[in-house]
Amino acid sequence: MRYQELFPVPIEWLQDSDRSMVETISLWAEQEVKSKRLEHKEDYEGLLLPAMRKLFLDIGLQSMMLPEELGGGGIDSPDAAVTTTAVLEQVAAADSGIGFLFANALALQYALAISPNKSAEPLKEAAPVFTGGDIALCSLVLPAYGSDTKERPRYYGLDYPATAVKTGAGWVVSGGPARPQCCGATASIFGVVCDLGDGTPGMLIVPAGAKGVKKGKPFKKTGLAASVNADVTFKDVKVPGSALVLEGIEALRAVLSWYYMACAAVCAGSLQTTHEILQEWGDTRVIKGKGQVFKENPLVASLMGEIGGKMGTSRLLTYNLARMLSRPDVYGPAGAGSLHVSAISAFKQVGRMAMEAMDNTMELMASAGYATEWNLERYWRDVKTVETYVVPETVAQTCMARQYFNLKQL
Amino acid sequence: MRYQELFPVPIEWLQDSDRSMVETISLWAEQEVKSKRLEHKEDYEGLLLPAMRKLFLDIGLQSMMLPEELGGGGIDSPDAAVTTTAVLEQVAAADSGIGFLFANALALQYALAISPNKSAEPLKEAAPVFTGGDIALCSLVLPAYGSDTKERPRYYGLDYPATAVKTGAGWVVSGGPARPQCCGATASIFGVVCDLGDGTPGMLIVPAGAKGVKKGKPFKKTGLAASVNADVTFKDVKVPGSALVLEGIEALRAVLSWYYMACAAVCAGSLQTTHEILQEWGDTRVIKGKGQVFKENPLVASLMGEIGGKMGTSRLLTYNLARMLSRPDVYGPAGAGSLHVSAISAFKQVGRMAMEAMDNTMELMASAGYATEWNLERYWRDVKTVETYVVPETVAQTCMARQYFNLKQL
Amino acid sequence: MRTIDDFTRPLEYLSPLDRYLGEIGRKWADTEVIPIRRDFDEDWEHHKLIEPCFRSLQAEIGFQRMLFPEDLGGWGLGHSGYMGTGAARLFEEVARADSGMAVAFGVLFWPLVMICVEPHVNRRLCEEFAPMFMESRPVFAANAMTEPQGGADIENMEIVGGSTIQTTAVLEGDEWVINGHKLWPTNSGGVADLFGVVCTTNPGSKDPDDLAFIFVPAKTPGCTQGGPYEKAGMAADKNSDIWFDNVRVPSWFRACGPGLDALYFKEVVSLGNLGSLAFVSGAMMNVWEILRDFTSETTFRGKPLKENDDVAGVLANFAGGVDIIRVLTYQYARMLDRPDLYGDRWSEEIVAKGRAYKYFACDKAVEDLKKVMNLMGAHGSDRAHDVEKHWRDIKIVQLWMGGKQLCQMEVARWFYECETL
Amino acid sequence: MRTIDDFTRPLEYLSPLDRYLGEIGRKWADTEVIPIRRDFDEDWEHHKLIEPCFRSLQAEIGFQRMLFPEDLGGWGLGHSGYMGTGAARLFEEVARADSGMAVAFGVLFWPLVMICVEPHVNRRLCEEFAPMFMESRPVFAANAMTEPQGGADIENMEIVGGSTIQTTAVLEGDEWVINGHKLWPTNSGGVADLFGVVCTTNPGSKDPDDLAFIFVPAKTPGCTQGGPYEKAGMAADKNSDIWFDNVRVPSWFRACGPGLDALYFKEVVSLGNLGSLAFVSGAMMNVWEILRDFTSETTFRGKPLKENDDVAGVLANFAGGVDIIRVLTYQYARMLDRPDLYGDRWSEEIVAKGRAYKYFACDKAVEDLKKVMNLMGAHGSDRAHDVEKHWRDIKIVQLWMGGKQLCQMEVARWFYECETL
Repeated sequence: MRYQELFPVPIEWLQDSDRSMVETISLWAEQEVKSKRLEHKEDYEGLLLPAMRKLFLDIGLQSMMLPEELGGGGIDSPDAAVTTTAVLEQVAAADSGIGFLFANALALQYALAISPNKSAEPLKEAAPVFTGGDIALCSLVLPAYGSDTKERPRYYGLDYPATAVKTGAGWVVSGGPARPQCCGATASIFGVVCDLGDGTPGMLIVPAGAKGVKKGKPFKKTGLAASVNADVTFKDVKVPGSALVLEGIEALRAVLSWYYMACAAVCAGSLQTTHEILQEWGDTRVIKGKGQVFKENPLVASLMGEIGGKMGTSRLLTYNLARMLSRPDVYGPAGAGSLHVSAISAFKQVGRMAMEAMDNTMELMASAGYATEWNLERYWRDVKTVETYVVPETVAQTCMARQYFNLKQL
Repeated sequence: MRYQELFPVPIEWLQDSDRSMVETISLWAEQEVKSKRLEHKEDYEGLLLPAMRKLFLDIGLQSMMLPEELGGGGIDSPDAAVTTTAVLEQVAAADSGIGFLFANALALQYALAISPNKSAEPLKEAAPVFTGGDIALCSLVLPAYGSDTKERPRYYGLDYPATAVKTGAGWVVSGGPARPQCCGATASIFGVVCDLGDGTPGMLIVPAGAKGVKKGKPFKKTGLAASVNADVTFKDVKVPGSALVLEGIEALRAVLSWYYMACAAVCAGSLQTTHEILQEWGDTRVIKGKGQVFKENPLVASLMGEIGGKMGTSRLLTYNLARMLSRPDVYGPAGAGSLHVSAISAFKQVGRMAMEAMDNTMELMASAGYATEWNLERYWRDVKTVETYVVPETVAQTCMARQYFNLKQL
Repeated sequence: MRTIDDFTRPLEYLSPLDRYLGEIGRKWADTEVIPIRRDFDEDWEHHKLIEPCFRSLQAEIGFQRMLFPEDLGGWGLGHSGYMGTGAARLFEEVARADSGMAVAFGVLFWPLVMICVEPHVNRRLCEEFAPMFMESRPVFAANAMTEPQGGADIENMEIVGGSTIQTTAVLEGDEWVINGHKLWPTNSGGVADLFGVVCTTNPGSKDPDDLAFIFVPAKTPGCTQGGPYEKAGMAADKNSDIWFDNVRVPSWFRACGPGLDALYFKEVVSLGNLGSLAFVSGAMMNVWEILRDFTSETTFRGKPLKENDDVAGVLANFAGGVDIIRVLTYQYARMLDRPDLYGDRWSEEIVAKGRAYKYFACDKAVEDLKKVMNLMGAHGSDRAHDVEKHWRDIKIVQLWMGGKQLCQMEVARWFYECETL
Repeated sequence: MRTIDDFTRPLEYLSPLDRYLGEIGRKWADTEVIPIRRDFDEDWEHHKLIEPCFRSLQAEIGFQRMLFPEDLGGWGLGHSGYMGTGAARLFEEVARADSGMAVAFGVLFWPLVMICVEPHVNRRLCEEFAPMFMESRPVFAANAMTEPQGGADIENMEIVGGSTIQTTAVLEGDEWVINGHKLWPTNSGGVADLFGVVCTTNPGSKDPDDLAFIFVPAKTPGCTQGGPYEKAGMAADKNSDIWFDNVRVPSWFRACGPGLDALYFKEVVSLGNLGSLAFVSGAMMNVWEILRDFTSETTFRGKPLKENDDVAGVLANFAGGVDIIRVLTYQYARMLDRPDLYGDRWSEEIVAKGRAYKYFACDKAVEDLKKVMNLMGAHGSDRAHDVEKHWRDIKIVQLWMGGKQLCQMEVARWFYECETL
């Protein structure tokens, strides 16, 4: 039985085109990543970059959500939510790090091409970067903890990574060193959330090559080998007026809702491979010197049951969120309080369940759980990194409480 | 904002008739239960029985799922899954115990009127009990832990509460003392899961008044005041051939899938009232002698965020299960392995999350959490009782592992 | 067969009284309480069944005297150097039978700690109140702390000092005149003969000198109590409202005096946390006994429950948890018995660590109880097995004394030197 | 400012060496390891950075000698009566810097326990191997237990005895001839100079007499090791395959003899659990130090992180957890130091309780580390803060020695007297 049938979601939401895309991506996963792992481990040049080229350029994910008339894949309606969720699940099953990079691209392209607040000019400006035939990594730069206690506008208590000041027709972006969500050292463009001066949040597209953009030295992190990350400083970076892709809290929340959905899909996808690894372990391992097949031991089985339950629930939560985001006509705008908080909640729950399921799987596999040879521990490190990067738990909880219990001050 | 909007589910699955029913039931909840609580607490005669009369007879839930031609409400297609879930959520919001009794009726009526394995005769035989104008409580009697180690056919390691032997046109049911799911002392009919002799499970309808049915003395339990429960013994109870409402493992699993859905809805509904209680507490309480409104304290808020997340997830899981059960054409039969295990998983997760959310709410309310005056602790006791009654955790985990990891022996 | 005595205790810490206290407590529990405790829930209002159990424990055996000096008829536990470990053992045995009784019994010593324990023995008040506790009936005392507004803020001394206390004490001549309204004290609802009342001598002040701990005999004119509240469990522990309407007591009924009342009141918190730990330990050991028997007699997959690996996994987690909680309980008891090594019982460090152990033990116990209830199926919520009883009771222990959040703040303040929490 | 020394230890248990061991270990960690540990992950294969740290700890300071008798150049810890608490303190300090080093360091004593510790000192083998450990370079030993099939079953003595052991020892004249294949031992991969090999003298037998613990110097002909495995963490701990191909050693290289090898091998399990507890305690205390500083310097809502109540809640849970794990660590150490009070170190009770404490501590630590990583946001998974390092390392401690399920079965067997698990 296939993973998708073992852990059913409302398939009525999937179109045939989605299904065939899933097939394409899982073929890519097998041929370009999984089969080459023993040889290349997590090598960036040897394994991940070539795989990304195939995926982003040859298969075309990089421009999937841009309109056809601009050379994109034309999946530029809210329906893209379900499609990209199904796609991301398969990408992450191959490599959660690549999935995370795609999640960032997706969030940015949503702002450019799908958001109700989109406008033609920024889209036209940015499209060539994605359709130009070169790999174009991108990253969001989001509000984060700060380092001083000065009074200033903050986003749910977090400092804006930069400020943007309108000067004539353009903007001047200053701030940092800030930590991008991913590939600060390799990204072509950044979607930087800025304080537009009066505390209004906006997102501006800042090309990595723009004058005044300084990339720090790549730093080490626990996972996400596909993301070569470095802190970035913006020193009076001049960008055109069209760099402002969104303005205002609701528009920003809409982008984040999609981003959380994409990151939930990354976690859910990692569980698909976790299941594959544990199934093989459980089938072949023998314990207690009684020739008892591992999975048939009741204690092992009880944990496998819990693990499976979390796999199924993670898929359900992710696809439900995708469905709600794909039908603003039914469920309202992605930036509205209730949907935005549903997105935060889904991501936090899926991230947590994914970690629990992987932690338990590692416990069942004992030393094979942490030996790189078995390939489980890389997903475990990656998903933990995603969980920590996307939103600090404190902020997620505050946003949820604010909505669910009508807070006024926090 | 209403609870349903705070914690959205795929509303595309709800019909207008469902929505109006929800309104009717919540009106009943307010008038017949919540408004009378301070006076009657959990009194059976004074509060619960009258409320059940209104609900089951006047409003007509008792026969809701029977065909119109037999005097029922005619909601006798699989669509009933979503309808009854929405209804049960509101019933349980008023009293989780009454919700649990209805869940038992629902499971039995599914077997009689909706299951693909239903047959006309048992339905015709049983219908009058529900449509006769008297309150007719019913209870499933399910396999449970045993008290000896004899070799005999078991259901996932559990002993059958009784055996049924075919004698001429009828059956002779023997077994017990067995613990019914609910109201062993007050039920009119039992749906007894029996070993049909060769280890094949079947469910037989045994009228409480039948010769040989002995009810024990009502026993004390932690919650579910609406369920006056007692152990039941079946001493050579003769029932007609039509008493056999289902036969075979898949048919039994189908009934249990619906039962798990209903019990998940009971847990989800209890959370609705939990939210109401916590919201009021959070709005009115002041702490730290600083005039800080309770809910605006960051630590309180962080816990409120977690609580809300679990409320939303519980609703989502319950409605997704209901949807899948309502469309066998799309998701397959309710008794098939994957759907049955999805049902077990959903119930276990919802039950667990409901307990976590209530436990955390009690922690926030400190002594008001366990004082009966605040009405929270009764739901906490009820839901815990439901969680323990419906399926032992060991069995749930084994069933899930069996499906998710392809076990052969357990 | 294994018994609860197989659970670990730091043997080097035990008081010379340990065996004696343990055996008496165990016998009392097994013969007088456990056989009838199942009906305590319905006895919450009138204590027809519960009162006789208190009578034998406190008056006949005489445990209610133990804190007072020997020459006043007490057992001198207050200066024995073994108050902590001795109390822990006794509380475990009582809570094994019924946590509600353990709470009511433990709390009777709470106000007495202020005057019976070295280095702050108030000899005159000991002489004044000792006779009351030598009577041949169960005698209770209670701490009147919590108030309608602010609730546990009274226990939240670190942050609000006494500034939120609304109950006032005014010195008129050689008498305190007390006015105020208290909620929730254990042993209120008509049970206690003596209250220790937390008052302010200067409303709104944070100055420790203005917090007064004053003794008020329950029969003093102007002191009235409401009826007990109905709760999810702990029927033996009566909680209610107390009103003080121009209540007059002699000026020397103040426990330790300006500054010292506030200081030593923190010791009351430490002992409350030790008590909570012992209640959890005792109740959990009883659940373990029940589980041991239940999982041996009940079968699953044609084997005794406990012989199934998945069941054994849950059982192992439970037993391990009990052992760990018990070790912590005695470690903390020892820390209170040896201030020379660990610091004063009222020091911020000891208070904070007691909070940390208490809320850990309660959270762990509640989680583990939930899991064994799920394991037991319908029997888990069946009152016939008493597991659900301990679950309801321990839940209450988890929530009392200000609840978890207050504990977390005190722990964070001490370990991280937070300044504005 | 608070330091890790503010975390509770049962002060009455501490060895006379405690302060000395602590100060030396702390200084070594702060000056030689912590400044460079961030690059250990990439050093997993060649130990260019790691080896010098071992050199100073084991050879220059000389800790690798501590178990041997004084007259052979050792420090006599094996008969000091303080092996447990002494080791706990030292392991804490080493693990505070790097758990991988602590594991490799701790495991070097594992086989030596069989011959250096009262009451089963094997004087002849002490004399044979002591000189090796007096050298001025870091010298390691390793226990070769786990095998390709069955894995941790070797540690699962209760149930399979030695019946699953495939590594055979045949006595030919006055020599053992050993053949077999072992996996995973810490300090394999070319590190160890001496192996303690778990063999069977009678394949398939469950008879304890047939389990042999035989010493094999790594340079013995026929003993070959593979290259180290790459792991999620613990770069300082090398694991690999070892093959024994007609390896010959003198007959008296067997540790204690028939029956006794199997018996005292359980003591190795107890000490492994004590080590694991101390590794967790030390690593968690270091994370607490990092958190203390991080949450003081980083701001949220315009305040230092730690001054936000929600953050403080997480910080409190973390600090409380560390304190509790540390108390357990020393309680268990004391239980090993005082067999007169608590029973033999190899008794089923001591083994089972060690398993229970170990898996509790590991589970709790991993959960708490996950929460603080989520609290820290991107910094939580950033290697610059070393929190994620300890998370990866402690996860490995959680999984080693047979993993959690094996622990649960041993705990259940003892506490519930299960017979068929």
